[in-house]
Amino acid sequence: MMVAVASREIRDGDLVFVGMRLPILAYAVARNSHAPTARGLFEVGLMRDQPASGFLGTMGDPPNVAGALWATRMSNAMALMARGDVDLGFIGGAEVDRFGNLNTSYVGDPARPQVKLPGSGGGADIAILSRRWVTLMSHERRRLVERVSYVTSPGHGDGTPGWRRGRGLLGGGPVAIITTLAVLRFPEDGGEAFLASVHPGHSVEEVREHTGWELRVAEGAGETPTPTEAELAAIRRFDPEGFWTRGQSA
Amino acid sequence: MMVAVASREIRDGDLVFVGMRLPILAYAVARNSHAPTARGLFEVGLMRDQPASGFLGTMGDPPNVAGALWATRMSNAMALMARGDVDLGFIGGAEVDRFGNLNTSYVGDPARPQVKLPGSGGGADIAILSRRWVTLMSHERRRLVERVSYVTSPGHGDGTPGWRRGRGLLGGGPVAIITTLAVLRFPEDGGEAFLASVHPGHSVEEVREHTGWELRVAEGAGETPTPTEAELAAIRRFDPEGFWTRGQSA
Amino acid sequence: MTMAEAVARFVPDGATVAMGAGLEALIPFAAGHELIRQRRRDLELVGPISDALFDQLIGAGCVRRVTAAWLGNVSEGLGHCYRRACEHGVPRSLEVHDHSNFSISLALWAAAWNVPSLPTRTLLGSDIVRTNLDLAEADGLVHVSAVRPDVAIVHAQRADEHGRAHLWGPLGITEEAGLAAERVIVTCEQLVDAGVTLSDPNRILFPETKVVAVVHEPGGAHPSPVQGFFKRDHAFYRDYAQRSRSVEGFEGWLREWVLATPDRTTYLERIDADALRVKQPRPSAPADFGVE
Amino acid sequence: MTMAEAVARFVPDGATVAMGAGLEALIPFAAGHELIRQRRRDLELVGPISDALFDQLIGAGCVRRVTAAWLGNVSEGLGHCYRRACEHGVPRSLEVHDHSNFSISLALWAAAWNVPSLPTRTLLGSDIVRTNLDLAEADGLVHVSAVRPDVAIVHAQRADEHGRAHLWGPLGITEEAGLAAERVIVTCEQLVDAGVTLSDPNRILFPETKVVAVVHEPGGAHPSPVQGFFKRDHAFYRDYAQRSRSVEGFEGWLREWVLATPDRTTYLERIDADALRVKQPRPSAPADFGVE
Repeated sequence: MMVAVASREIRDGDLVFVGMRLPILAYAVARNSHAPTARGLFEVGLMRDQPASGFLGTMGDPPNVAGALWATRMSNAMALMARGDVDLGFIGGAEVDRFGNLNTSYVGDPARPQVKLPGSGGGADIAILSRRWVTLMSHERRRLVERVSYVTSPGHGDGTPGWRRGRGLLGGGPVAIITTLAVLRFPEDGGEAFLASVHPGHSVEEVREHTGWELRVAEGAGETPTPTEAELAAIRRFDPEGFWTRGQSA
Repeated sequence: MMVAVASREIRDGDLVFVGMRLPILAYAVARNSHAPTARGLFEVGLMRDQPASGFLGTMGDPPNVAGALWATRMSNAMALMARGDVDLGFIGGAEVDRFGNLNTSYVGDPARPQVKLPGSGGGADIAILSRRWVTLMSHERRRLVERVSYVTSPGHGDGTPGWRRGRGLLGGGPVAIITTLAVLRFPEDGGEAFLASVHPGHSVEEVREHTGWELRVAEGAGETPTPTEAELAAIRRFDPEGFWTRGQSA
Repeated sequence: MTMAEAVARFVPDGATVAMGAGLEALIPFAAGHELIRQRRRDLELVGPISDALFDQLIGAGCVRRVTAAWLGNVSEGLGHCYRRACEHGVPRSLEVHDHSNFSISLALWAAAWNVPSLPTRTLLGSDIVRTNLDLAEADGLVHVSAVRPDVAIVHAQRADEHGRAHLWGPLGITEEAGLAAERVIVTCEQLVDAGVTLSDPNRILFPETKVVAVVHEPGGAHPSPVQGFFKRDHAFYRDYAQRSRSVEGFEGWLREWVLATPDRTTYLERIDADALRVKQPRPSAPADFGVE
Repeated sequence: MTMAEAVARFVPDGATVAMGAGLEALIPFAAGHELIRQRRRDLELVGPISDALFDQLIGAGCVRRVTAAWLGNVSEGLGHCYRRACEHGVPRSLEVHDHSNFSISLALWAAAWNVPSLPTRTLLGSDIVRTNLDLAEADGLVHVSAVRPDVAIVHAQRADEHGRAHLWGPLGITEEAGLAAERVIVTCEQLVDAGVTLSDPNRILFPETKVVAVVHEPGGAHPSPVQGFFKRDHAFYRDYAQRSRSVEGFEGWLREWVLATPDRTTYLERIDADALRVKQPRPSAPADFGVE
């Protein structure tokens, strides 16, 4: 479900900064359905049009290199993003707050953390430099929190309109949080996430219960469209053994 | 003569930032005589051990690329020099002054120049960043001047000891001016050029007459050793038609 | 796309154009000559050194400003049109933004990374910092302002129609020029299938998203050398140096080789291209991009 | 040179070591395991992300500080040894200098170009700037201090005995890591004649003047992938992730795969290397470096 929904964020012609895990699948799905001229950029230093034909455990796996449009340094991929050439980025996160800020670094005091998370990777770069971005997250109260204690990848900051422009952040920030239960979206000029649609089989109440803040619901929030047959077929093709979609409904 | 003398500035094992024209020959001579493990670095983005086997009109000519140890970006060659990895550089110049400053930019007011010279190229970079450098020059009063009006490539600045360190220049600056008549050298810690040796067939008086300042003569300044047979043979091998040494005695 | 069309569509009057970023090799002379034929005006030229091409564009009156480290004729010396423009405003006056080779590279990296400037230790103590206002000394470093070309014109050994170009040999500042520019025009010796370019994605120098035109123009770099294809035509540079000493001589040269030469095909018929062509192949060892 | 000798001679206790600069591919696991066997201490590890290797070195007690953008197990998630070190000081406490992928690249370019720092627009608004004192915000930019490795360890597809290494596939921050480092150790799948490497000088990633040791170590990047040679061993990463959840599990893993495994040859006998080996060649089209 998350993969299919994420793939719909990709517009045809987009240059997409593809992260690891589900976004790789989302890119593959989009490229094989509604976005046949999108291109994917990988921070390891690759650009592709067609998704890799073999399974990828990481973006650096050989199938992702064969047939690539460009194999280069990471700083060159970042250079494109720093100039505003990347239309959409995907970022995974451990915690996200109501303003779309992500924490993938520390739970608790950074000097003496309760939990040390892996860190930014390219997350902060995507969050700051891509034109718009989306995060994918398991919908749990401990993950969707009122305020993150550490901002690894800034979203809309303190939620005041224009916060990103004021701080000099190049890109427009997060447009959606796609979770295992729902799709949350942000107002055009930043601010607080609101519930845009609920995945089939789940309810608004269930979503609010698993969200760590008083979640606003958009007028007209309905059900997230189910994955189409084409989307499901693409998911099965690029993740035949369910390595990435294991334990999740597509 | 200039080529042979210049080649002697290259020590075995040196990484030499080779300019165009005579220095390419000097490098070839040194590599084939007393400096068999020297390496040459070319700002176009090349490193070599053996000199190119064919004639070079420029450092970017195909024979300089074939067999190169590294073909890369200019900024990478400059990076080595910026870290102090380049032992010796060669710079050509239109004008040099008593403190070794070079002008290859403007004669007269830069806003309304009497003569517009080609510019720095990599000259300023070599002058500032290489550990030591040498310039080659036709010995004329209008070229060896009291003070250059425009410092393209800084030597020892205003001649006060430690001028380069004080201004933050990384490398040690010019060690010699090799001319068509003589070899001028500089004191260890900078300052003013002095006459170190006069080429065979020329006199101290002749040299002083063609120098634009009151040239000091080192105690024990004698005759520059004539090119050896090996040096001459190497020059003939790498410049068979006298393209670079035309009108000069070797 | 033809050269005429690429230049007409993507290089307007007043554009900032990076050319000759590979220093002495792979200079896009054919593209430069088309700029002259189309009477492009008020260009800003950006490059490290320029071996005669910038001199020709200046002499033809196409140029308002030069941002470069060196401008002349590498094997012959001075650039006579450049001198006349700077010293006498002939055919028009010229603004010069002097750089060193390292600093012009950094100016392009600054643009590629979208920062206002990059710091460096080079140019400390040089008057270039004093006369080029794009350079500033502070905190013991020189800060090099970004230079953002509207277009980079690059001659490549081969490219496919989608804009994936393979270049080899020394690269000079070609990569940063392409990444810094808004768009890239590729001219090439060989137009090849995508199977050739994609067989070696490491040799693709910039992303196809930058490339707006691919022009198949064999010999388009003459008289500059192209590794594996053409030797440098030293005599041609010498002839240009001699004839361009006077305005009249330059104009005669320009008429002969540019204005009265409609395209590169005609041009190549007038030189002894065969004598310059590289005939003995020296292929690189393949890299294996195997997966399974 | 053998791996044991290269590590003994060129990676002293307390050294700052760049490894895994290619991100998920070409990770020099064999070199890392030799560091553990030689009980190297107080290392500072530098890299973009590290797919399990840094976690292993931390668990083995070799590491004082990590300067990186991400540390874990790319296909499996968290790095358990990293967590234990940061959260409980087990086996020892760890200093962490957090970066993003872009900023660690810039930190190495700053060192390569020998400037104190480079500016960037990334990390604005991120708490990483607040907690890593190597980063500072000023004038609307983040200034990334230079990171200067004492040694970079790089696994290459092939190299010659003079230190000329050919790498292909995505390069991550390998080039800047090599140029920023005082010295480079190359480990490689194939030791080839100079004729192979010099046939393609564009594919030589850093100058031989930087390279102090070349170690012929086939399979030296397992379980990470090597384009043209080895697929990624996903199951091996999964097994490591599961066993390293507890200190005891990690120590058992370490004993089995590192401490009781004297060298890479023995190690390779214990895995099904043949199943991982790439068998279908996919050679790049040659580039012609011809001259005449």
